[in-house]
Amino acid sequence: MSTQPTSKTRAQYKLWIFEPGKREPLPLIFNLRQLAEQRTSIMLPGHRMCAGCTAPLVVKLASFAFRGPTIVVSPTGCLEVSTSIYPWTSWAVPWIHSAFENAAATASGIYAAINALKKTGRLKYDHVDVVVFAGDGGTYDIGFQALSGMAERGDDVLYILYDNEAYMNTGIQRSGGTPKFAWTTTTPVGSVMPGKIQHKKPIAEIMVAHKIPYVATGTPAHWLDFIKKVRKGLEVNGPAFIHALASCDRGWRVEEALSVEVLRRAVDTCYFPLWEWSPETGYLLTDRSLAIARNPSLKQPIEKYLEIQGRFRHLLRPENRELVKQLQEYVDAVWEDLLRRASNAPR
Amino acid sequence: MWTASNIVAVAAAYGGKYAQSFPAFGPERSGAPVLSFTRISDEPIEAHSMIYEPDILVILDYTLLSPKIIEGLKPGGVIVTNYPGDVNFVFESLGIKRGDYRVLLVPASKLALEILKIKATNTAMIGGLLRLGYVVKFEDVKKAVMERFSGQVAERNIILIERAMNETIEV
Amino acid sequence: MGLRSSREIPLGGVGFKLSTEVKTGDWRAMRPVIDQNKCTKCLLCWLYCPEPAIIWDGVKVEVDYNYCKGCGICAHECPVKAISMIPEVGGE
Amino acid sequence: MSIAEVVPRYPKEKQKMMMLNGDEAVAYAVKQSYVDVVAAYPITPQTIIVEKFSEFVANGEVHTEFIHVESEHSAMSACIGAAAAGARAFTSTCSQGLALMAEMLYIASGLRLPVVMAVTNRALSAPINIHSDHSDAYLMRDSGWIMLFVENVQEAYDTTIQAFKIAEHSEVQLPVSVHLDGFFLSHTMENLYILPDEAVYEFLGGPRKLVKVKVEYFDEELDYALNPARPLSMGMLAFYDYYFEIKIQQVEAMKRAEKVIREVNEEWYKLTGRKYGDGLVDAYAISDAEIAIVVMGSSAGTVRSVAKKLREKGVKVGVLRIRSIRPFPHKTVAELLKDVKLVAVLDRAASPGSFGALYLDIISSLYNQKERPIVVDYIYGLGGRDLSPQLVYKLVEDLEEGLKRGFAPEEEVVRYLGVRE
Repeated sequence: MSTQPTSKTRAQYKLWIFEPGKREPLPLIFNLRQLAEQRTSIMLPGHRMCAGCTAPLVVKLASFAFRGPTIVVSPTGCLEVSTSIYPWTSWAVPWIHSAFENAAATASGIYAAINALKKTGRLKYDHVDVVVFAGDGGTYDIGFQALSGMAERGDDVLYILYDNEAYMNTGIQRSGGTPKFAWTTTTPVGSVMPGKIQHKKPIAEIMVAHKIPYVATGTPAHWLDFIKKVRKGLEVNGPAFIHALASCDRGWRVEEALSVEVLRRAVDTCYFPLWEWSPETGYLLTDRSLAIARNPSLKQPIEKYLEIQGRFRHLLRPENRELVKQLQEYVDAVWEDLLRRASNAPR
Repeated sequence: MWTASNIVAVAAAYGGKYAQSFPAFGPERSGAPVLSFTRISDEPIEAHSMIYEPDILVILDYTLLSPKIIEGLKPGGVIVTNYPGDVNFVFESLGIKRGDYRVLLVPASKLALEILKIKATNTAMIGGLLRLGYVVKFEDVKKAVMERFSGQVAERNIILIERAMNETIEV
Repeated sequence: MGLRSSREIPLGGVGFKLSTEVKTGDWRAMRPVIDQNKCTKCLLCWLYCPEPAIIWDGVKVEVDYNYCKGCGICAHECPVKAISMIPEVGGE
Repeated sequence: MSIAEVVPRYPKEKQKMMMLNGDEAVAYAVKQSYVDVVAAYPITPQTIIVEKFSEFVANGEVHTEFIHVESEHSAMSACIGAAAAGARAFTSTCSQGLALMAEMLYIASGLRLPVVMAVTNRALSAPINIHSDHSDAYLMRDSGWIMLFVENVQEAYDTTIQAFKIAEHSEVQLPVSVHLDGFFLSHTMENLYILPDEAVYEFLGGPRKLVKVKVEYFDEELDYALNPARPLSMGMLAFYDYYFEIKIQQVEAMKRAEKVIREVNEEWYKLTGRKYGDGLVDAYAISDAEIAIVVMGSSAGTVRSVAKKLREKGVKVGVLRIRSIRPFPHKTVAELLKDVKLVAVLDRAASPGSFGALYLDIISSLYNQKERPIVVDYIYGLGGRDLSPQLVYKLVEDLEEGLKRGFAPEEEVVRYLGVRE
């Protein structure tokens, strides 16, 4: 077994095995045929994520950016439970889950252990990456303290948030990442409440405020952009944070087949702009969002994003036109603000 | 306060004894009256309670002198106290007569101000204890002070302890 | 397959099998079928399959029905509409 | 001590006498134990441990990575991550901090990670209090940790080193907590003997060694660790088909720990000339005692020093100090106490609505004996209330009187010692 299947066989489900020793980082591959022939996902099939869930896509695409030996941490959540139902694991790399609110702290411990073991000659790799895949509950809410602590300490961990914008694992309860007016089971649409009444926490901006070496947003729909960002996040010396929007068919009430499409629309409407930030470059728009900045006519109205999601269905009723307007104004204001800050946006 | 207690304990250990030093298990605030305890023994010390019936009572701050403060002191016990220069003040404040206890008076505040230029009477009071002769030895205290402090601070404290030892009077 | 006793399982509850043993294909209600004549082998279906259950063998693209849950992302993302979703029941 | 005394490999002359408080002694032990990762958050009265250890780190005296976590929950999480990656990990906390990390305590033991933790026993809020009792320790009683209570500063040092050996033993693989009473030990300076660094290194067999596990997808056995060469998944989701089996493995390991604690105690004796009873309990004058006082932690010495004086006066009183509350040595305790007339259990924590936790374990040890003593429970020392020798004298007087007049079955068995009722 090795990381790079050489034969063009069906044996595409492989463990990632790195024997100790020095090695060059795995090259980035952007040609899909080469990618399909040379890389496998760190997440094996047979996992019990819902059909059409995009969290596995976040993991799979991220793993195409991995440099080599990597240890993965997951807090409690959909991804964790669905990939580790005893005795079957879906992880082709060393993986640990310990609790809900502590993925960042657990990763810090692993990072420290790697340093201590390397220092004393007991770990014979020139480098081992530590990557967290965490949901929105484990990041925005219960896990935020540990994440902030890890960022402040500067531990060299890549923290990837797959944001499906609610507590999907427990049955679609609202989280700090749930957007305004979204229906969830704890923000039902009633006669006086139009779904959630608060906006989502600007988590990536909060991570920028920590002044860590790298922060970015991404979606699996924008795969090339996402893979590049994951590699950058791994390459910086210190903590990196990537906010990946990851649709949930059940929670968003989206047709399974449109799981990737809805993410595309999130970016096309500027609901979820693609950008990256580092202390050296400041904000930079990327991929489709950069194209929209250069050619504003590409920007789609927010309805394009809302209309394929059952969680926003109530907004499309005539009496709620005002709410859609409010949402559009909010999206526009955030987008304009980003344009002002992004150094590569046209002036 | 705890510093004095620790230095005495360390010195006792250098002298081949078993010793124990600990603060009163109460909230401590800088400057507020506090208690600390030292046990010295030829045998290993098992007890881990506070000391209720001491053989020796060391009082660093003479404004604390009162009959209450000597409650529990063993009959025939020793009081080593800082004092403002007035011998009668000590007896009156404690509500005792000459001869009730052995009383040693240390001009700690005066000497500390003179030598350390601050009002810290901790180490000066150790000089008073040394005067007793049987608790710890000056050489061992010197070693303990050198370990606790360094450079000039250590030197000055040693000078202070020696002066305090010499200028302590028994009344 | 019998369940193991406490003496027969490894320490600390580590997973001792791979999920590739778990055939999630039986979840499927709709089956993606690739029209090999239309397929341009762009591999976007391979890229976007969340299982992953699309196989590229160097010659052609195939679906691994052992794992495919039938979400239909591949069909939607296929730029030449070479994948159609056929109901499982009576679809064979 | 037995007549045929073993000549230790490191007699006192080869050890270094130091004057340290309990916290410093623990920090010193950790320094010598080749610990890879320390993750800790400050809390009184544990602070001296982390401060002292930080000095070792700052001066380059250790290779240890010190993670300045933002909470106790993260402290234990980081220790779990570090131990899972194959490192030797240590933390320290107490009271509210221990309560905050409670969730992770169960996970450390459930994942079978040999983390070591010093707990400077402190009362739980409310009201907030910084002083010692055992309510925090009892909070983790069923968390699957091996819990060792120490009596003095020397034992705090000795036990911290032993803890790594016990935790990492191939038949154990469980976390160990070393409990030293806050202030009574954490802040009390005493003489102790410190081994040379190389002796500790040798005793522990150098750095942590990993145990092996067997999974179906590899032919060979693998290191139980997060290893890029042989991927393992830790922290799985187990339902009712396997959760029970996995937990029973843990329970069995705890049973085996009894033997290992005894062995390590003996091995320590051969190395240093010091041992603590059989490692699990430390009995004084129990064999012919009419009255036995069962006690844990720093109060044990106070009680024993009083018992010794009473023995001189002919009072048949003995003391049984419980060193290991988990695993609890039920058989040994039954054997020692079955012929005593009256047992008084001193519990430094209350379980409102029931008996003290130590009392319950003593009672369950004795219940199946044909002849068994009367056992009474005393709650004492909450929130750092001192157990003075006078209080112990008074206790024994009361017990003697009770024995003379006989205890009525309906008599209250939970009593308080040293409280204004």
